[in-house]
Amino acid sequence: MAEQERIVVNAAVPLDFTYNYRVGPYLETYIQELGGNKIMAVKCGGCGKVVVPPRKICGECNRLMDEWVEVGPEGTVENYTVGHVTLSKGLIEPADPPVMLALIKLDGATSLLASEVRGVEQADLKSGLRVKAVFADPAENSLADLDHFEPAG
Amino acid sequence: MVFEMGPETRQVQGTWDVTTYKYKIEGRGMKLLCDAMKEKKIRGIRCNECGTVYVPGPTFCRKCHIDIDEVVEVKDSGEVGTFAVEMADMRGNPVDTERVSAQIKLEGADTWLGGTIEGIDWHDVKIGMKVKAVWADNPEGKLSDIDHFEPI
Amino acid sequence: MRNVAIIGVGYTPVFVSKRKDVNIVEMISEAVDAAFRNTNLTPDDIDALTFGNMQTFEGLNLPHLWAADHIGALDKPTLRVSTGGTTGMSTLQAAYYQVASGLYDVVMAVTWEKQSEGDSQVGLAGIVMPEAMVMVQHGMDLFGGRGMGGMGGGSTGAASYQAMSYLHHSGASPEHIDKMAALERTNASKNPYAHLRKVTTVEDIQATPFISWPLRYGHTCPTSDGATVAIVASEEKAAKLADQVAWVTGVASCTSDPTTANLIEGQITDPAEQQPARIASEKAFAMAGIKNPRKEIDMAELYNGFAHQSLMWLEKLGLCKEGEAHKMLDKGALDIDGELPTNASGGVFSTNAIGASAMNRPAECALQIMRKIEGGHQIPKKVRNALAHGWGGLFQYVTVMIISDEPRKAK
Amino acid sequence: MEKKVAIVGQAQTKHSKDIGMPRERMLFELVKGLFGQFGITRHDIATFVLCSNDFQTGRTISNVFEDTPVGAYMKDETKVEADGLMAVTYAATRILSGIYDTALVVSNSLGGSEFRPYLIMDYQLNPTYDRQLGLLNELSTAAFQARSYMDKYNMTDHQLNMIAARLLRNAAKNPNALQAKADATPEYVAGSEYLYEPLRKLHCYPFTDGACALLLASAEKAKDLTDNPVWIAGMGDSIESYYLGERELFRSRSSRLAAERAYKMAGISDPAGQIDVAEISARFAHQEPIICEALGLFSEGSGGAVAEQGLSEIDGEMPVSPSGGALGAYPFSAAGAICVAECFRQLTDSAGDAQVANAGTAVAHGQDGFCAQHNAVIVLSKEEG
Repeated sequence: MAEQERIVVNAAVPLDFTYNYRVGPYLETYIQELGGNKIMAVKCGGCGKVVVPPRKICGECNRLMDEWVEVGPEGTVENYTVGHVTLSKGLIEPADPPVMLALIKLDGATSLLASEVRGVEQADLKSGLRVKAVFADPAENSLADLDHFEPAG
Repeated sequence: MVFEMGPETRQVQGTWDVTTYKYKIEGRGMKLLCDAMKEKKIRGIRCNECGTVYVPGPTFCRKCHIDIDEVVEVKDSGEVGTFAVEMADMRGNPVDTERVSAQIKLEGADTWLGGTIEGIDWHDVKIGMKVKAVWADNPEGKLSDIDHFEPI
Repeated sequence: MRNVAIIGVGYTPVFVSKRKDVNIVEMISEAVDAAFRNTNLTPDDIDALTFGNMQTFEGLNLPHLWAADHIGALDKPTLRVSTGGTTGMSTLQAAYYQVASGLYDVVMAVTWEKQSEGDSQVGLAGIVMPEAMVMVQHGMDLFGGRGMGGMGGGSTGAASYQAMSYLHHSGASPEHIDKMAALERTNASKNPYAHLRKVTTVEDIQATPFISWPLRYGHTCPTSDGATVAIVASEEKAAKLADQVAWVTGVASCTSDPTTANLIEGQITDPAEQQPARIASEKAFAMAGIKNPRKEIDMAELYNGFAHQSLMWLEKLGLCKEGEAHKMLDKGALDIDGELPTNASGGVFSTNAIGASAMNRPAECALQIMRKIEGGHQIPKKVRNALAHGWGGLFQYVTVMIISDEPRKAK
Repeated sequence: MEKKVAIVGQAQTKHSKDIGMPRERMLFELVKGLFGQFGITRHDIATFVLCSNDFQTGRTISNVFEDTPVGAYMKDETKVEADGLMAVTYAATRILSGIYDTALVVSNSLGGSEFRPYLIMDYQLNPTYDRQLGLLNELSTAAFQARSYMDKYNMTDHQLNMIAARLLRNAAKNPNALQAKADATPEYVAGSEYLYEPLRKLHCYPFTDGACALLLASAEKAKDLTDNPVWIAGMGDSIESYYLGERELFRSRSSRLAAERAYKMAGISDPAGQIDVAEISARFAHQEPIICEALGLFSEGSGGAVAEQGLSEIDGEMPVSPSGGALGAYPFSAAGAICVAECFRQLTDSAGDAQVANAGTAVAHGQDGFCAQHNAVIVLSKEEG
């Protein structure tokens, strides 16, 4: 058979779909408490883990997490990265200045919280660094109320 | 025991950025058809194994799973395969005039082609009824060159 | 092959249009929890999971990953299946094959949709968006119906084409669609897990406006938030874990070509022809050892996004002769206490959390056989064999399961 | 397992940035090519298991238009929406159930030209929290994972570059690979730009268009179709927590559990000794040691030493990803299936320049999620066992 004539039409669809997600009672409480500069976590009655942000179920114990515990506002950097790029709708764009991200173990929590760290030299961003939460002022009643972390003390 | 839903919680937004996709769509059948429509003709592709005639024509036969490329012309008339009468718009509001949308099985084709049927009260439209294409005066090689179908 | 039983089912406490109180994974966990409660099992009893929904309805890619902690999936094998409207049953069938193969003994199938978080109309349009755009480039009038039709069937889409073709070929009248709709809505009023639960008369249905003749607003399904979980087990495990079970005796699926009003490439098949239903049901009957389905099938749970479809499926699935379904409806044979109770649950037509919709069909069959139906829609007669059906893709895809009171007899 | 399943044949596209044709046409040609190897038609296939993804295809119900190109018209068909290796596993269970004697697995993804891989990864984030904050993404999470392993086990940047360089050299021997360099050195890798430290561009998978088809058969049927079947000896997968802040990122718990399941089934007690070659879906260079260690191919924390000593080279003690693995090409939904296909090529002595000598047992790996949250493993063998 002869080679098929190949016609490829490039198509684009001119609209994006939007979704509205209910955050559920755990995150709702978390966000409300952030407004009062409090970081609330939940504790598992089985294994005793304390996780932030809070959620309904401990997957290891398969049980409801229903004990609320305040954690932070200070904590320790356990893992970090310097982002020389950011992703915008999936495309790589240069980040200037670079963005410093860390996984932080808040005092009283067992899980690590991802956040941005500011006010520190890149070379000083290391595991073990003590940091404290900086809250938005005034509070916006959103997740962004926990704005970033900076070196403690 | 009656279940009661808890208090309402807030909403946050997300998107599916459909505009970021670069789709590649097969274009051979559509080009063949539109080129023909410029001459007020309808062409598709025939599978020379099973004889199925597809309009618009794909590059392979669904039944036989082989490449196909035999161009055939089909008639611009045929019978109503099925139809529907649109009475409300996408949001459920009643339309001013009922429109008959139909799937037409053109003579010589094994597939159905969509279009509207005009020139007949919608109550009288029947499956199996013979209809023919009414062409635009100056066809431009577009699907809209068939303005509508009307009963024969 | 090994015999496989459905040993339990869990629904979210309600199926409603909007669960404003919980997020997605919290909602799914309610059904998982219910399945464990209903079976007295714990996550430790589960060897593996299957998981299904339609991603674009919530805008979530591979949502089993986010859900893992909330559904008891940690440290377990988890298989994600998605086939459109049939997703729920495809997910249960995946669980079935995992047990039948001997790979696992107890598998939990998790299916759900939280349609209030997205726009279902847009989600469905998402099936053919690029093709539609190409058609528009070539001169199609998307909403005006000219230039090859566009959204020719109106907002009920090709369903109206299908209904019209079905009516023509079966000899049923539009009033039969109204009657079937009223029957199923009234059935749903007895089902605590149904979404639209209102005793409904033919007159109530007929008072609703036409969207696209022959379909009225009252012939269309709702969009729901909800989740359904079923647990399947090998024969040996089932005997240990449950006192009442229902057996999966037939499993099949079949696809054809997408029915899209000739977008890009012409479709061969009439949307009311539904040859895959015949192929899949014949295969499932053979597997279940059912020689005369019209006699041996005691009830049916059919996937009916639109009210005409229950009648159509009864014929296409071989549960009655072509053109007979509306006569059975007139005789009362399809009532809950009739000869062939059809959608005693109220069907997809009354409850449609899409990813779970095709799961609710076999789940309802199993509960009927186990006589564990909550609410008032328990079928009075003994159910020996039930047919569960799913429908999806772009009008092209059918799944069938036969659920029985006894395991499949070895050949 | 009482019954056995064989992989009878495989076909792959030449993976590329832009396959240059519609998905349907690509699948048709791929499957026709595979059928051609055996002189069979679509009617010889008992069940079709497709593997694609709605966000990768940019449409609801991605398999709607894939059914007919693969030959499934009026046939039994289903779709796995996960890594392609999971589709192989599912197809194998369908055959093991005794209901089908042949299965065609067809997986595809056009991440090179049609969709944005990092964007669809964003759609995997918890939309109520992580997606709102925009901190976690495919690259930043991978960077945390790399940092976790490198800090824990003192692996140097140079050693990480050695892993990437080896994979790029291997890829140059794979005619289907997209990202390849025959003379790649650690310095060459170090010359690529930083994304999120410690990850550089050349530590990452390339955006790839590609597809893979695999023909599976029961033992009886396999012998009709080929003299060289490759047997599925074991299968397993496992999922771990979504929450990165609660996982030990320097090891892969779910890979370990997946492998334990597969090895138990395959009767493998000493993976490093019994397995001759591995094809690993490591989306980033640092994931290779993490996954290999979880699979018991190397001791925990040995990633740096393995790289220095060249143990994972094609002619090394434990060859890993002779195809170049995910660094050579990574068409998402097809990736794990390609690992199976590459193992098939090794075990049928058809891997060309990348052939590992005397390969009798192989392990293929696939993954999904951030920092490989879900891992799946298949053990393949030349021997029916």
